[in-house]
Amino acid sequence: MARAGLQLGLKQALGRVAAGAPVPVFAVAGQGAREHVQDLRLDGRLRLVDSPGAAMVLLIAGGLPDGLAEPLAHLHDSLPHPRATLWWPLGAGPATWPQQFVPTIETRDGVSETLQAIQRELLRGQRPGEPPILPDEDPVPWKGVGPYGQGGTGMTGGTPYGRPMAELGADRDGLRLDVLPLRIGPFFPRFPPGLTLDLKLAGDVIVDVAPVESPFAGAPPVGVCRAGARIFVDALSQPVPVAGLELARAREHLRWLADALVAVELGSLGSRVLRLAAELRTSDGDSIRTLGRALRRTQAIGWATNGVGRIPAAAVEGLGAGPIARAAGLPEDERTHDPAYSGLGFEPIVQRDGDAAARWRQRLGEAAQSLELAARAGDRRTVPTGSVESPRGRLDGEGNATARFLHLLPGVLQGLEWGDAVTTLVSLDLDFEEAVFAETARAGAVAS
Amino acid sequence: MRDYASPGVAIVAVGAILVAGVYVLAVLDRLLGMIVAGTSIRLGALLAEPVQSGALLVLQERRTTERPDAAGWALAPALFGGLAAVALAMVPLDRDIVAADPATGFVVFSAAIAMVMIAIYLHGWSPNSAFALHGAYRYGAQALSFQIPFLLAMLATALPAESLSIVDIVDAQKSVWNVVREPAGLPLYLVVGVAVSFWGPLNLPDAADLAGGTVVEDSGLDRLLWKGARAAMLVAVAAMGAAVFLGGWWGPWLPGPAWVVLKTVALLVVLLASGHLLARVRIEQFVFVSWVLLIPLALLNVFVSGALLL
Amino acid sequence: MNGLITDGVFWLFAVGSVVTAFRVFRTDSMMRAAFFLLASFAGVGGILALLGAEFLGMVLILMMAGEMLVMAIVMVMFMMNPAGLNPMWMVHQHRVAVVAGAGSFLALASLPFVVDLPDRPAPRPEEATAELGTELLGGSMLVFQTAGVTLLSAMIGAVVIAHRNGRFGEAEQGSLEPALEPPGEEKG
Amino acid sequence: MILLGPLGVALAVFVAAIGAALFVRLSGDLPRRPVPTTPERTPFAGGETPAVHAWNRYHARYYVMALVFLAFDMEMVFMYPWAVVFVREGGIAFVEMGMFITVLLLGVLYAWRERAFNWA
Repeated sequence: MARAGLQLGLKQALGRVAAGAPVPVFAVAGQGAREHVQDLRLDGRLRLVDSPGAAMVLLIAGGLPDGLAEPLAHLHDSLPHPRATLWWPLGAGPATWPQQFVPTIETRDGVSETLQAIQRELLRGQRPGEPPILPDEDPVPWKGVGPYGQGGTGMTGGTPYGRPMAELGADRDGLRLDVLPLRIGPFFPRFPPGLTLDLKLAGDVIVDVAPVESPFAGAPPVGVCRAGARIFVDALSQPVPVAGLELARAREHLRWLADALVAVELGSLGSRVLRLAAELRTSDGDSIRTLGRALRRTQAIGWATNGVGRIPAAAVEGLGAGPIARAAGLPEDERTHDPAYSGLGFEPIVQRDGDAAARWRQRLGEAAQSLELAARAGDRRTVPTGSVESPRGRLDGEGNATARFLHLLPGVLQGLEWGDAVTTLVSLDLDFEEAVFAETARAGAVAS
Repeated sequence: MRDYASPGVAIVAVGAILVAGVYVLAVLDRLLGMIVAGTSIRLGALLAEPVQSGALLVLQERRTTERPDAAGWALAPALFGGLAAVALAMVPLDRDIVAADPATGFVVFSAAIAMVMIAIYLHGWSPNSAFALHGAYRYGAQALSFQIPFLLAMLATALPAESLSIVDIVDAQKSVWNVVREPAGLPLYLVVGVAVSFWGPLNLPDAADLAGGTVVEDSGLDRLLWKGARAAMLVAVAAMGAAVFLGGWWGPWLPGPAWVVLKTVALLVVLLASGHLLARVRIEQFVFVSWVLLIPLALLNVFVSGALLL
Repeated sequence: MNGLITDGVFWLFAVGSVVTAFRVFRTDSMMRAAFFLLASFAGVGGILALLGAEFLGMVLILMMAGEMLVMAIVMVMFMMNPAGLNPMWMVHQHRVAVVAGAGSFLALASLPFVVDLPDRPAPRPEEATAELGTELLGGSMLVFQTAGVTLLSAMIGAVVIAHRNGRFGEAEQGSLEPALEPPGEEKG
Repeated sequence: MILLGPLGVALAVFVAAIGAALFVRLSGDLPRRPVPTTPERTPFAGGETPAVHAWNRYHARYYVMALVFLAFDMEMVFMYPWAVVFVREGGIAFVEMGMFITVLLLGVLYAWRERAFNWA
């Protein structure tokens, strides 16, 4: 009895101390939420974590298309007790909310304050932790099967403890060892939201990969278009100011950089970049050049990316793959066809190597160039031609660079070590959201 | 017989230093991160944060996976922490203030570092999770590569002392510190020290591209113990670096223990700063560079320092 | 009291070594088998240290950590069911193994009774290491250089046997596959 | 403990640290909680569930390097006693070790040329 009392007292004391800790949040970015979620990195009151095991609150931001309810439920159940879920709609309608999650908490005022309040209540026992959503069922019935009831028979047969074992497969090394089938996504923190890959791994090397059709692509939008991509989608159907467009492009490139820096363990430098992106002005060209030097010194453009994920120019020719193509030396850019750019002295920047480092350099160079263009553009406006050069490449009613590039992904990733594969994927800056809204914009234009 | 404290005193002292070291490390790391990120620093929050986050992890429940190796999972962080404690126990604060100074203290420290790879492999293997498993194998490659440069870089410091006892090694640095005697010793030791506790550029087993690697399935106390043990190891590596390269307790004006603490913190800052200023290395590259560059360099270092002694 | 503690620690190491060594063959998981063996070696290292051979004891632990990790990696690589998810029997040729094991144990255990052991106190640990060094280095270069050449041949042998993609291309190219009936078929 | 000397103290510290860590971990499990459900125990893969056990015949791409390590690691056994008597023995120790190391470096050189340090 006394021991129980002591335990309770200790728990309460710890709870009071822990309530002030930065809230560990596993954030899921739906449509219209990418920047908002990213900006949470700058908030000292919370901490974005990479796996549900490290989190206390599951933050679901923006609109989520159908088909993601089950992965979300799995994520939710993977959070340790005590846990809570917070929905941050960001303009998405209540219809998109997966019904298993009721009752849920919606943000009231600031999302950080709400998260802190949830944590405080959870730790002080004022709010019960959420029970699991999914039923307690084994994927395969296995209990009681086999000599020890573990579900398997023989050396490698059956489904011991509910899963089969990996099977042998061929490999470039000539050894026949196991090939591990693994499906990763759609909320793997280093992948763009919605990307799921079907992988086959021999050791840490990818022997086969196939992208799974993303629930984000092809479906009608369920939220609002995120702020950074908005202007490029608008430019499809209406004239927009060149200065605003170019500033948005530079900002998108810097936001990409902030995420890419997290992937190479330079999160604190990433926060600096994020702040620069949020407050970017046309006069910030020098800051970007300084940043470029810093990236070379930190070897982010260096040993982390040199020679990784080389994509030859021939593979992406005519694809409108934007920075990916220009990093490989192709001067493809929709802006060269836009009369609004004719007097600005615009000339696409290109690199030669086509590797991840070249793509990093390319985006930095383009960010600086965009600021110069924005400074010179005055009040020029673009001429809508049905296609726009977005930060990821050609954007038109049919889709964006990501949609067109996706079928090349297996060829790019095969044979890479896992770390190199992630570096490559990050350097591609894939985005499924842009295309969804571009299609809607086209549909809207056709309807009107 | 060589110097040592009574077991009870040693356990309490090492435990206290370990906890204090981990706390200082957490604060320093966060401070450096804030400086690099350019955030405004609030001292109160900075000092409280490690304690608050630690308490939070204590209150979170542990997770488990579908079919883990439960015993291995429990043992790995404990083993890692135990090895860090042993490594730290070898570091003398002054000529006669040391938890334990075996005649082969040097080998004991090296053995502790070698056993770390078992702890990390075990930790990555146990949850039966793909990312953790990849982390474990990466550390295998990393550990087998840094092991020899590490031993060699440290070995050169034993030459002038003619002994494998850490106290003797520090004692032999009265006139000249080993950092001067062995030009390549300290840089090599620091590179490898970062690799041992997989910090920053050499955080390959618990990397961001593996969503946390070996620690991906851990929550609550598991995570706290793992992170704590890892930080403790870095403290031990820094403290040992201060002892064998920077002359340990030798220094003017201040008492010996103060010098040891100062030098340890200085090395810690260097080790931690690398985490915020250098991008992660690719594993294949690290293996290659270790064997083709670091090992010959370490051997050369042994020879140059040997030749200087003759 | 001191003697009692020393005895206790000795028995801890001794019994621990035997038990973990036994567990090596009674576990299903390759990783556990490798690390049980490591624990067994660590116990032996502890006993060596108790006997005054501090250096040898510690070096044993240092070496075995690396060695057992490599063993675990290779065993997991090539054994079916490496994690022991399905139960399995680690011992082959059971009866021969029992006889061989019991025989070698008896042979080794009889050594203390048949050998005339020296009756002088062991040197202090630091002197032991120095003596070992003098033994290795002094007098003849043969010890050291033989060891060097042996290790070199081990390294080259390991690379030759295990490596496939050398600087002259794949190992199978132009080589003969061992066939059931000669002559073999050329591969590659 | 006195007889065990400094190594005994190191052992005591080791055992105490492991014991403390295990104790903390165990006490965190009190009071007993309900057994987690199967979905709660899913290994992390970004929201998807794994199809097979992660434990597999893992192709460690550095196995040749691991074998070279085994040989090179043995060299350290000889280096330690050498370091202790180096100053005492003087030039002869220097020359002996020089030859020893050169021979071993030949092995590394060979392994490098055979690309044994690259991913298989």
